[in-house]
Order: sequence, then structure tokens, then C-alpha cells
Amino acid sequence: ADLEVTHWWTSGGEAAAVQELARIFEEQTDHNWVDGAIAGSGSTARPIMVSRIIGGDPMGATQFNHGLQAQELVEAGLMQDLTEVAEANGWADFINPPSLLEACTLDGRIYCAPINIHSPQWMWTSHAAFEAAGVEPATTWEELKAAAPALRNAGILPLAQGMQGWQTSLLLNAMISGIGGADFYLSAYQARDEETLRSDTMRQIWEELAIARELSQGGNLSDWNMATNRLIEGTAAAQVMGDWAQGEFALAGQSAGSDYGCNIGLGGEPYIATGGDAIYFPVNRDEGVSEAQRALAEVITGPEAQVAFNAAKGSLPIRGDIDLTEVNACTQLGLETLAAGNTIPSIDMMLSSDTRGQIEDLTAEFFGSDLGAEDAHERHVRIVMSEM
Amino acid sequence: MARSGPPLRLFQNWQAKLAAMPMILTALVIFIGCSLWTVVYSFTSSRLLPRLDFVGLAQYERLWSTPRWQVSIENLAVYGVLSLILTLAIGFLLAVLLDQKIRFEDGFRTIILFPYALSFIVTGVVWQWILNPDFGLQHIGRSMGFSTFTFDPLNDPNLVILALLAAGIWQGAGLTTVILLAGLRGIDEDVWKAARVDGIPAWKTYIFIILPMMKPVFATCIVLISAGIIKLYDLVVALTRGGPGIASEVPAKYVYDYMFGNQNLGQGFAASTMMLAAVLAIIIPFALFRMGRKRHV
Amino acid sequence: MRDELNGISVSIRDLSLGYGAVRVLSDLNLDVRQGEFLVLLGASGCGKSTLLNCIAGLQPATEGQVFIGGWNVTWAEPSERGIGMVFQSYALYPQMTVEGNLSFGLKNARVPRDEIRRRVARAAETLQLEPLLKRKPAALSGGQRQRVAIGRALVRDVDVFLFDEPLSNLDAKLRAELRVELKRLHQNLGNTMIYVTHDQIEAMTLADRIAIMRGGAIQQLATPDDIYRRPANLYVAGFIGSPPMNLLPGRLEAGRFTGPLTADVAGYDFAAPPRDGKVVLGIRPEHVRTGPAAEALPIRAQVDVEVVEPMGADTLVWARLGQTPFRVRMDGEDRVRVGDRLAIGCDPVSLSLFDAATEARL
Amino acid sequence: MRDELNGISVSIRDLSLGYGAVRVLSDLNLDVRQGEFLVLLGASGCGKSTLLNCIAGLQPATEGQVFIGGWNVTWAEPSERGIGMVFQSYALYPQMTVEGNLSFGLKNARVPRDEIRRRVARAAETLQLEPLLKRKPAALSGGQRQRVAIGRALVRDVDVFLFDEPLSNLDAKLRAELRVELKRLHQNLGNTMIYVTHDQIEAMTLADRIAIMRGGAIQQLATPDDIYRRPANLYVAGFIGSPPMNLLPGRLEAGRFTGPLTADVAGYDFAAPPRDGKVVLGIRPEHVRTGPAAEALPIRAQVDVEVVEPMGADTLVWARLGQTPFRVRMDGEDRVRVGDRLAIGCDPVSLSLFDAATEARL
Amino acid sequence: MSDAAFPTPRGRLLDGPAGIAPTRRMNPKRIMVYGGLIVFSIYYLLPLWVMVMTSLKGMPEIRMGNIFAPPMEITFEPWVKAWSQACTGLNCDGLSRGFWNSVAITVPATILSIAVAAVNGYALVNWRFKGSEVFFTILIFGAFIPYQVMIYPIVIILRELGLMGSVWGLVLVHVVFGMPIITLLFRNYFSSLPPELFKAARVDGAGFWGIFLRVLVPMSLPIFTVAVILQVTGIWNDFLFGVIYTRPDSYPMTVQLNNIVNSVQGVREYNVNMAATLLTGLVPLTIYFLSGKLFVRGIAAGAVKG
Ligand SMILES: Nc1ncnc2c1ncn2[C@@H]1O[C@H](COP(=O)(O)OP(=O)(O)OP(=O)(O)O)[C@@H](O)[C@H]1O
Ligand SMILES: Nc1ncnc2c1ncn2[C@@H]1O[C@H](COP(=O)(O)OP(=O)(O)OP(=O)(O)O)[C@@H](O)[C@H]1O
Ligand SMILES: [Mg+2]
Ligand SMILES: [Mg+2]
Repeated sequence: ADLEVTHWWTSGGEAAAVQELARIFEEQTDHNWVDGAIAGSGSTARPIMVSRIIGGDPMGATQFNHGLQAQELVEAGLMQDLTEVAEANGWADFINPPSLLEACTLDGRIYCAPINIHSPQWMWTSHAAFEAAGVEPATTWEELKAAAPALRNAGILPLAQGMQGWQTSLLLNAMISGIGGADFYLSAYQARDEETLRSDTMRQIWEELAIARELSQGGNLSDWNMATNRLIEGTAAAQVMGDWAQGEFALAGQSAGSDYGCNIGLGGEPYIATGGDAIYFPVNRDEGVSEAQRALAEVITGPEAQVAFNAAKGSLPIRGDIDLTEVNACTQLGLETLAAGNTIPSIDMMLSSDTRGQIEDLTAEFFGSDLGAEDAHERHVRIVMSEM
Repeated sequence: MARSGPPLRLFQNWQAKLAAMPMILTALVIFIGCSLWTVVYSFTSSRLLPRLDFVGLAQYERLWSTPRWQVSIENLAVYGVLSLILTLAIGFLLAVLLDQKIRFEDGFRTIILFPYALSFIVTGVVWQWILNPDFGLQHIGRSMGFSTFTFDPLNDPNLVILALLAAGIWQGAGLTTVILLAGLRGIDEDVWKAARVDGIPAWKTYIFIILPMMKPVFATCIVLISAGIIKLYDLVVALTRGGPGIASEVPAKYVYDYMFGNQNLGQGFAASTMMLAAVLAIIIPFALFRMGRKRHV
Repeated sequence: MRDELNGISVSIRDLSLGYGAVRVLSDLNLDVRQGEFLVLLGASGCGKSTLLNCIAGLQPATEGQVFIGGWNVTWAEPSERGIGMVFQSYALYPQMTVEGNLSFGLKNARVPRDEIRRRVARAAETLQLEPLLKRKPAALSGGQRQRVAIGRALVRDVDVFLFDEPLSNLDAKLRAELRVELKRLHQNLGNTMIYVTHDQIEAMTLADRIAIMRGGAIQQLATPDDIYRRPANLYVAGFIGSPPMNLLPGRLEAGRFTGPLTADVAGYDFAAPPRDGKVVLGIRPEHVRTGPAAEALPIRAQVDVEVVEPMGADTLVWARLGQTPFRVRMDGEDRVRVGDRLAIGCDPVSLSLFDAATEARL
Repeated sequence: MRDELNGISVSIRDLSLGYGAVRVLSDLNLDVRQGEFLVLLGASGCGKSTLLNCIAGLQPATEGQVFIGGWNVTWAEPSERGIGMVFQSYALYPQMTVEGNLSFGLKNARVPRDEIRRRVARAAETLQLEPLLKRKPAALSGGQRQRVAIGRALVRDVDVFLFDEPLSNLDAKLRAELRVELKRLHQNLGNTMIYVTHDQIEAMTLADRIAIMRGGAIQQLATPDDIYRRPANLYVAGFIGSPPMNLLPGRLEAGRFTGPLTADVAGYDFAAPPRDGKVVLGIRPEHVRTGPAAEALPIRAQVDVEVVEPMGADTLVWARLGQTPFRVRMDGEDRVRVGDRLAIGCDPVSLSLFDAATEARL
Repeated sequence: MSDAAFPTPRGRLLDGPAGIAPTRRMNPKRIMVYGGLIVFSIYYLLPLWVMVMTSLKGMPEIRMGNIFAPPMEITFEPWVKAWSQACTGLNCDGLSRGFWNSVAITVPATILSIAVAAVNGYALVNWRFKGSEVFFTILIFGAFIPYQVMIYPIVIILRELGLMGSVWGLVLVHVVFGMPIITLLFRNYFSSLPPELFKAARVDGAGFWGIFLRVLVPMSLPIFTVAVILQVTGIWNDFLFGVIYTRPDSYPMTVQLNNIVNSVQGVREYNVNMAATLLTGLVPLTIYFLSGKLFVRGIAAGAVKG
């Protein structure tokens, strides 16, 4: 049957990854992949997906960040129960870290198929840019700050930062886990401990964010891949972005280590969040479609798709049992961190979309204005504390 | 042939009533029903799915304490006032220019109105391109030798409203021009003659005689422009996406983002209820004004 | 030239005006005397308004010149010509009060306040507008609006008043009243007035002289009485009078008319010695006598009554003279019925004779 | 009921109609005789059109009933009432030819093709529309359009014709012509015709009987002659006649009228024995005699001439009788000048007397 | 008579010259008028010019050059790419699919919405019934309600009707939201027709539909044209409804445009974006330029009398 899959993987690397997935799906099953890409970011695409599901015209499968985004839809019984598929394939055995599967689980039933792990805590650096400025490529946030004047002198943008809310809040969160550490991160977002939130560490993080605002001044960037592109061109030095940025580097023919560098947690505590994308399968009346849905769930979690998809997209596979010897240095770094168990839950798993959205608005406003770090910090506390 | 009694009231005109069913349904179900539905749910804590879980005015309290909403309202006010004034001023000026018995009037009018035929998405893309700092006006300015020339409204929170205005007026002022021109043309030729015989110069005639006579036409324009301002959404999405930061956010976008993106329907409904209230605040006085006028005549 | 214009208030010389290829006025000449009430009368579209606009300076002439009060004003602005104008649609400034309407032009000309007040008061008195001064035009009746429009011309103390169908928008009763008021106004002020209308009653009752226009040219310029009694040509004869003159085609031979009736026209006041040929005989319905009174008259005939229209004061009879329709106006008291055969008679003195070819009066 | 309606074509019983609180027609009763030409005359807004629409079934009455040809048609569709209607604005279907306009109603009624062709041809002949059958209304003159509109009623072979100011949109000349044509048509067809107008000339000339309406009620229903000579009340007296009757307020005492003039009303035809009290004396301007003819008449006075309006066939004199305005209609031949003092006289037979309180004729 | 304010005519003396009228062709006032219009015309035309020029350049030239300069080397590549090759996700058939989707949405939505609105206008003017004006007033109020207020409830309504995601659902939405202004247009037009026409047709025995179809519709061609123009441009340009109430395989052209413009794969291809933009605007622009005065008249008629 035709299976319509909606997603917002439209940048170069992402599209290539989808291409792989679709190819494997069509090869391995006799179903048909109907692509329903929605351009823009998740915040553009999600409303459309949600309204279609609510409106009773569900697609066959759809991307969500797993976590709380789709929880209500699941609760409302709008999502296909995948427990049987999961048990038959022994998902519990190979999905690593297990928190991924947990995020798909509600009341003991499984409702989604995780497809990749996304860690947003990466800082990417352009070797060409640092070379042009005559400094060593920065490996930490502090080094970047130090190199900034030299970079500026060479006409290079120290930090390529897209101004959209999700990108600016990504930077904030990377700083929280990188500068504050895993416990701090959990205490702030999972426990929502007011003391932690009001702590000096958090205040300092906001001040660092203010510095980041300065370092990104003059970039005038909005889309993340436009920012990555500045790194590829060598006109910007660094970008804090998820592992998917690697897909753009790969597409541009650059290789990790020689053309670009990477580090986790801005060179601070190397924790990666194990959020990522998952595919949900809205309940569908057509049995043929349901059939295809189950088939896709199997394909997604299968080793072949995991390798091909994640290699193209630059993200980490969800399987602990596949051999990724061919991966590049950066992916290797991610895998090692993962293997070391240095994982933290993703924001999506801890905060509602509402709270997350408000944090995004706050950081967007922060970057787009001269809002003081102090005030922003205060508001940040209040937003997190108001999470219901 | 002759019937002895009157037919039942309900069935008088039954065909008309039947034919008007789509209108009645639209009016009742869509415009009244959906609006009420939205208002009711704005008092609930609905998140991704509507739930009748009333929380009183909590959503409104939060709405008005949210900086983004405040910025949105502020933007809308600034954009609204400027857009209203500029659109009316430019529209009237253009209408007056077009009314001077000029040659190629059709040509000029075509030029001024054509953007109205375009989608806001198209307008947004075009202006994004023109205002692009690397290729557009700033680039031109710099390549003409003014190396420090800076004109980058799309990335300057203080100027971004100007970018919206330039694009909005580009698209919308033509409509105002055409309406005002029709209004000017509707004015009795003899009034002009009378003013000339009285020796009143043309500009004075326009300002002291014609302008006051066009009050109803201006009222129509104001309502149309205001309705457009409140609905302002597509242009923002296409041109700035609310950025830089939240510098160009508008209420309609807030509603949309909260309803779907942030999965907080209650909040989105509260915001849309505020917009509904704003619309009523514009329309009701206008309707009263019109009805009042009808009664006098 | 100046002498030539003595006693002449408005003079139009060789005026021509065209819109593109369409000629609206052609080589028009017209002298209006000081203090005269001149009515321009003609069918719709004959160019009356255009001519008036040319005099006012609201429309530039293609050729020719306009003199007002002895000055060549052909290129002067309307406000500099010493004219006031009143329009059919009133053309009041709706957002100003009556007072504002009256004084706006004066304020604009920087007339001193006192003077403005004086003139407005005088005009308001003349036109009985005092109680209305504070009202806006929307709160006035049609007749009151028209009076304000006249007042606007009055305050300007001009020599020449131009009226473009000022009463057409009013109903019959009001029209009759305002007509009399206008006549009175003219008697009191003594200004020159040029008045455009297509209503013959208005023209007949108001005018010192009437200019009958047709296709941008003047057909006849004469007193109402002359125009009524001695129409210059067939067009004027057919245009004036309601119902219009009976026009009977025929031949004139040795002082005798032969047509639907035969008549000895001895006694008719020919403009030039009569020549034989095809002519048209005109008889006004009200100059026809019936019954005993007819028998004494030199021209007699019998007509068959087809339709009788009692109109109160008098009765209109639509009859047939042989094959030709023939109208008779009788006293309202006289009784006549459809189908009756009616003896009619009339006097050559009251006849009109036209050359059938040139259409001009003989 | 049926017997009662013998010889009655249209009968209206206790008809009332209101728009919300506004009463437009109130308890109106009217019987129109078979073959009669009835004119509804009244000022604008008095409810004439509304009444006509009620008869046609285009407007549902609030109360009361309508009978046509003896049938109660109060709730019948307009097309089922056996009426044809002609409107002021012609209301021709612009996209159909004349032929299409004429046959539209018949096609709707599924009349056979042959029959349609026959009837259209007959109507076209009657109205001289044959050469125009293939044209569209836009290519017709006003008079032709109105004839088509009449034809549309004609083809439907109805008993009752309703006309709503059919001639108001035409110019004076054409109006007079079509008026005569209509009268002729009525003479030939013999249908019942109900005709709305606010033009008294039309009413006087066309009607068998006139119903004068005011504020949704009928003031007087009588022949034109009666209405003219014996107006039922002050309203009718002031409404009919142009210029209207001179109305002089005064007192009646022992057969003598004292007011702006004094007059012995012996010879006046009172409807009831005269009672003393406040009255209004009405004198039609055309019943006033002047000069030598006046001296022989029992009622005499002197008036001062203020305005003279020569109108061709006759001359209107606006004069003053003491303080009261007084109008006199004189023959066009008689000469009179502004400022003259004029001796007038009239005959009590032609007077009207009204009770000043009830406004009814005495 | 020679008063301060209005002295006797101030024209030239009789014997003075009486030559030709002073030329009116090009005095300072006219120059200002035309100057002003030309300045505004540049403001209005410049974006169009930039769009066309950019769409005809190759990317290298764009990066180097001036957006206002005409292309040194004209290439139609961007147009081809925008029409048939640009990608969103895996779909690399450019705008072509969106174009046909837009056609498939616009045609029935235009026809239906005009049919419904015309009947509404007719019923409102000629067959008034109790409450008809109230419904109409609500309808007009509805025209001003921001769409966002109603998006969500309409999702639910469409779900209940089973129309969510289908072209017909979107058509229905367009019919609903086009109804106020088009109904107003028809109401104004029908009420400007003489009511006698309607009365005459009733006397002639035509019924509700007979009068509408055989008398009124044939004489309403101008207003139908105007309504078609307004609706085609309006529906074609819609973005919000298109994106929410359809599925990707039936996305209209504007949504596709937004996708193409926002799916940046590598560098932004401005020339392709501009070509895509022009292609999307082509249909309404063509209609606008072809219909000329009708469009203006429709807008003025729909608004001035509102
Ligand atoms: N702007 C114009 N362009 C072309 N022709 C015009 C214009 N204005 C008037 N005309 C023509 O000039 C002729 C005279 O017009 P004018 O208004 O003077 O007539 P009128 O005698 O005043 O008629 P009415 O009694 O209807 O007012 C008409 O035939 C008219 O069609
Ligand atoms: N639809 C309506 N709603 C309210 N009042 C109305 C309506 N139609 C007519 N009227 C009122 O009813 C009264 C009678 O109207 P009608 O049209 O019958 O007058 P008429 O005598 O035909 O006038 P005219 O000579 O101007 O045609 C008027 O006062 C008018 O204001
Ligand atoms: Mg005129
Ligand atoms: Mg009427």
C-alpha cells in the first residue's frame, strides 16, 4: 500500500537520509513510500501534522521528536499500538539507550519507533576559518571566546548562530549541560528545582549566552543550515548545533577532523542528550496501510536502515548492536560518549512543548534584543517553574 | 385557483430560505459557532487536544504576562498605526494624482494595484530578496562607494517593522488608492465647479471640501485596512518569521504558534479571543456609524 | 469695440468648442444685455450647459472669445470673471453649515470678517435663510438647498448670475414656487441672469429673452412672446408650446394655402413678399376656435374628435383633419365627446407659415 | 359575496399594510368597475405603489382582502391573478429581444408555441411593435420601451391592467403622446385599468374616476370633473389644479363670506344647509374674470399684480388681495403689468367652501 | 461694484491680445503630478523588475552583481528548475504539481463559491425573509474575524464531515470564507438592479429559480466576471488554508512555493526562488492584467458600497 510519511527533513543531508530510508523501505517490502516533506523546521511542520491527525485525515507515518510532543495524541488513542511489532522484533534488546524506548512507551505499550539519536550539544568549528585568522581551531567555548578578536579582525564571524528560537534555546541547553553538568541539567529541567535554576551557575550561563550573542553579532542568519554553510565556506568559525549539521558537512564533501572539528558540551562536560526523532503511526482505518505501518516500523529499526540513514544524516543509530567502524571521527566521538553512558534525556522528554516554546521565545528575544542576562535569567526561572 | 387562507408563515418564501441555507449555516455554524467555541475553550487548560477543563482566567493572565504577546501587541499597534496612516496618506495622494485627468491613467493604476493580485508569500519572498543585506539595497549602497552604508531592516529589531511596512504598503496601498479614486470620482462634478467659481484653490478644495465629503469612503478603507492589520500573518511568516528574535512577532502568529507549535490550545484560544475582541471593537462602532447614517437619510 | 459693448453685460464671439472630433458649440454669437434675464432653452444635449460653462470659465473654448462687463475674460479664472453660478445638483459643501457655505468663498478671498458677516446677513435676508444659517445642507429641503446655492452666488456681489437648470431636481409644486421667487429676485436685484433649462414653462415665464439652442447653435433669440407667436423656423415652432403647434404641409399659391384644409392667408404678416411653393402651415391649438365663434372666422374646417383630454381649466381635443392629426385646445367648460364632428375656425393673423425646404418662417 | 361584486372587477376590502410600526395603508376599501380606467393620484410616498403592489400580489397585505374578477386572490401568486403590470422603469428583460420579452410570461405558463406566436403578433400589431420584434431593449427609445412593457401585459390576455407611473420617465412631449395612445388603447380594449401617477394632468385626462390618496387613505373617489369642480376637502382642493385653488380663510355668517374679500354666496350649491362659522373659500385661478367681464359678476375685488408669468396660451398672474396671495389665470392675449391694480370678479357657482375645522367641503 | 473681494473681471482689456489659450500641456503642476506618479511607479515596479532579472541570472552572477542590473547572460535554467526540478524532501518535481493542485482547487472552489454567493445575494435582495439581514450582517462580521480564530474548530468540523485533507474540504473552506465578500458583491449588484424587473418577472409567472437563472443571471455577466477574478486570485494566493486543510500530495502552489523557498539544501538558490515566485504569481497576475478595469471595478464595487 502507499504509505505517506510526513517529516521536516528537508535540508540537504536530511533529504539524503530520507532518500536512503525510502529506498530500503521499498526494497524490503512491497509497499510504497509517499514522501510528505514539509519545509521549514519542526515548528512549521508539527501544526500541520497535528491538525491532520486531529482532523481525521492521518498520514501513514509521521516524524515527531519523541517525548511529550505526541503524548496527548497517544492518550487520545490516535496512535497505532506497536507493542506487538516491538516484541516480535525484540526492540527492548537492542535499543540503546533504553530511555529511547521508554519515551515511546505509555502505560506499558509502545507507540513509536525511534529512528535516531540526536544530540544537540555539539560545537562545530571550521578549520579554514581559524586558519584564515591564524589561530588554532577552538575546542572549547573558552578558546572560542579567546579567539574571537582575531577572528573578527580577519573578517570572520566567530559564532554562526541562527536566530530562530529553537536554535538559540539549543545553545542555552547545550551550555546548561556543558557548563553545568548532567546533574545540574537534570535538576534544572527534570526536577525543576528552583534553587538550581536560580543558582549562580545558571546566572553565569546566561552571561555566557550574552557573550554568545556578541560573538554572533553581524551574522544575520536564520536557518541553521545557512549557518552551517558559513562554516563550510570558512566565513564563520563555530556553530553550536545538533549532530545533524554533519550531514551538511558531508554533503559539501568535507571530512571530520581535517575540514571541520567537533566537540560535545562546548568542550565542557561531554554529555549528550538522547532525544531524537521517532516515527509515529497514526491509527488508520485502512488495513493495508496498517500493514505498511508495521512494515515501516520494522524497517526503521532494522540494521540496514539504521546504518544508511544515520550515516547520511550524521546522527547516531538507536541500536547498540551495529558496527559503525566506518564512521568519521565526530560520529565516533558521539558513539563513544554514548557507550560510556554519558547520556541525559532530551528536553522534549522533560518539558512540555508549551514550556519549551516559551524558552525558545525567551532565547529568541534575548538574541534579537539587548535584553539583560539578569532579566532573562529571572524569566527563564519563571517559565520552567510554571511547567504544570 | 384561489386559496382561502394565508399559507403557513414558515413556508412563505421557502425556496429562498432553502437557497440561503449555506449562508445561514456559515453565519451560524462557522462565524458564530466557531468563534464561541474558541471563546469557551479559551477558559480551559486544553493543551494538544481541546478539553473542557475550566481554569477561569488563567490563560488570559498568562497571556498578558507573556513578553512575546506584549511585543506582538506592541508591534501590531506600531505597524497598525503607521500602516493605517501611511496607507491612507499614500492612497489619497495617489488617488488625487490619478484624478488629475492624466494620460495613461489606466497604466499607472495597473502598476499601483498589481501587487494586490499577488500572494503575501510572494510579496514576502520578493522583499526578503530586496532587503537581503548581501545582495539587496545594502549591497547596492555599499557597491556605490558608501562602504559603511547599513540598511538591513530584516536583521535589525528596530527597523524590522519598517520592512514589514514597506512590503505591506507595497501590496496594499493600491487597493486603498482604487477605492479612494472611486470615491473621488463619485463626487459631484458640480462641487468642483462651484469651488472654482468661489475661487478656492485646488489643494484647498481637496482638503476642506472633498476630504470631508469622502468620510464614508475613508471609513470603509479604515475598516478594510484594520481588518487586514489584525489578520497580518502570511507576510510576517514569509518575510521575517517573527524575527530577528521576536522583534516582528504579531498576535496572529502567536495564536497559530501556541495552538499548534507549543501545543497549548487554551493559550492560543485566549489570544484569538483577544483578537476577536479587537475586531469587534473596530467593527461595532463602524456598524453603528453606518446604521446611524442610514437613519438620518 | 468698447462702444459696441455698451449696455451689453455678457458677449460671446464666434465661440466654438469640440470634444475631439465632436463639435458641441459652433461659431456661436450672443449678446446679453445689462440686467437682462436670458434663458437658454433647448433639448437635452444641445450644448446649453457647455455654453454656460464656457461663460463661467469652467471649460476652455476651442475658439472664440467671451466678454463680461466689457472685459475680455476668455482666459480668466472663473473666480475672476465676476460671475456667480448655481447648479442643478445644488453642489453645496455638505460638511459646512449654510453660513459656512455662504462665506467660504469670501474667506478664501480674504474679505474682512465684518464685511463677510454683513454680506451673508444680507443674502440670508433676501432669501429668507436666517433661521437656517446654522444647519447643514443635509438637514435642508430641496428648495432650501437651492436657495442656499443661490445665496452663495449672491454674497459674491457679482454682476452676472449663471443658472444651470436650477429647478430640475425639485417637484412640480416647489418648482412653480421657486420660479416665482427667482422672478422676484431678478426684479429686485436687476443683475444680468443667464438661465439654462429645458422646460419651456420656465423659459416662457422667466425670460426677458429666450435663446433657443439646437446642436450647439442658436435657432432664435427673441422675447418669449415673439418666440411663441412668431417662431423663426419649424424647429422652434415644434419645440415651443404644449401641445405643440399643428403643422400642416401644403402649397401656397397666389395667397391661398392648399393642404389638409384650404385657407386664404390674406391678413398674414409675411416677413418678405410671399412666393408660391411648398409650405407648412402652423396653427397653435389654442388659436383654434370652435362652435359658433368659429363661424365668423375666415379659415374654417371640420375635424373628427378622437380623444378628449379634460385638464381642468381647459380641455385638449385630439382630432383628425382628413388624414392629418389635429389638436385643439378648448375651454374646460365646453363639452365635446369622442366621435363628434367639430367645426373649427381660425384667424390668419395668428397663423405661422414656413418654407417647407428651408424650414424658415415666411 | 359574488352578487355584491357584480360589475366590479377589482375589489379591495379593509386592506392594511405596515412596515414594522409604520402604517402605509390603513383600512382601505376600493371597488373598481369592470372596464373602468381608475387613476390613483397622490403625492409621493402616499402609498399608491404599495396599493398597486398589493393588488398585484407583489406585496403581502398585513390585513384585508383583495378580489379580482370575483375571486378572493389575497393569497394567490401574482401570475395567477389575471393581471398585467407596467412599471415606470419599463422593467424589460435587457438580455431578451422584444419578442422574448413579450413571450416570457407565456412560456412560463407553458402556452403552446403557436398560441404564443399568435398572441405576440397581435400585441405587436396593436402597439405597432412589428419592426422592433428582433431588437433588444437597449436599442429602443423610451417610448418604444414603454410600449413593449405594455405589450408584455397585453399578450397575457388579462382582465386587469396595472400601471405604476408608466410615463414618468419620459420627456414632456413623449409623455403627452403616449398618454393619448393609452387612452386610445383603453377605448379599444375595454379592460379594467388601474393607473398610478402623481401627475394631475395624466390623472385628469385619462381617468374615468380618480382616487386621491393621502397617507395611505383615499380622500376622494370621483370623476375628474367632480374632483376638479367639487373637491371633497381642503387637501384635494389644494392638490388638484396648477396653480392650485386660491384658498381664502374667513367666516360664513348668514350666507355672507367675510375674509380678504366679502362675498354673498347665494347661488352656491351647499351639500348641507349652511351653518355659520370659520370657513375657507376656494376660488380656482381660472374661474376669476378680469376687466370688463368681471364687473357683471356678483363677487368682485381689487388685486395688486406682483409677478406675471406668460405661458403662451395663457398668462398666470401672481397678485395680492390685501395681504393674501392670490393667483389669477388670464388669457394669453390679455396684457397686464407688474404693479397694475386689477379688478377681478367671479361667480359663486364656481366657488368651493370648506369647513375650516373639519376641512370638508360644505 | 468694484469691491475688494470680487472686482469686476480682471481679464485683459478688450483691445488686448486674444490669442491662443495658454498651453496646459506641461506646466509645473503637471510635471509634479507625473513626477509623483513616476516615483511611485518605480516603487511598485522595482520588486517586479528585481524578481524577473534575478530569475534570469545564474547563481555566480547573482553573488557578484547588482540585483537591479539586467543579466549579462540570460538563462532559463532557474525557471525550468523551479517548475519541474526543485525539491522538497524527496519530491523533486518543482512547482508543476502544485500548479495542477491549485488548478484543481481553484476551479471548483471558484465555481461553487460564486454560485452559492450569487444565490445568497439574490435571496437577500429579492426574497427577503425574517432574519435574512441578520444572517447577512453576521456574515459580513465574519469577514473580519482573523482566520486563526476559526482554524481549529474547522478542523473538527471537517473531521466530522469526513472532508479533512481532501480537496473538497479545502474547497468548502474557500466557499465559506469567500462567501462574505462575494455575497456582498452580488447583493450590492442585485440591489442596484431595478426591483421592478423582479416584480415583472413574478407577474410573468417565473419562480424563484426561473427569475434567477433566466432573468438575473444573464444580465449579471459583468459582476460574475468580477467575482471570478476576485475568487481566482484570492483562492490561488491562499496559503494558510492550503497548508492546513490539505495533504502534501494536494498542496497548492503557494504552499509548494513556501516549501521550495524554505527547503534550503546547501546554498540558497535565489534565482530559482524568484522564478518560483514569479511562476506562482503568474496566474493571478495574468488574470489581473487581462481583466484590466474589471478587477478595479470589482474591488471598488465590493468595497465602496460595503
Ligand atoms: N466630456 C465630454 N466629452 C464628450 N462629449 C461631451 C462631454 N461633455 C458633454 N459632451 C457632449 O456635448 C453635448 C452638449 O452637452 P451639454 O451638457 O452642454 O448639453 P445640455 O444641453 O446641457 O444637456 P442637458 O439638458 O441634458 O443638461 C452633448 O451632446 C454631450 O454628449
Ligand atoms: N420597504 C419599505 N420599508 C419601509 N417603508 C416603506 C417601504 N417601501 C415603502 N415604504 C414607505 O411606504 C410609503 C408608501 O410608499 P409607496 O412607494 O407606496 O409610495 P408612492 O405613493 O408610490 O410614492 P411615489 O409616488 O414616490 O412612487 C412611503 O412613505 C415609503 O416611505
Ligand atoms: Mg446640462
Ligand atoms: Mg410609487
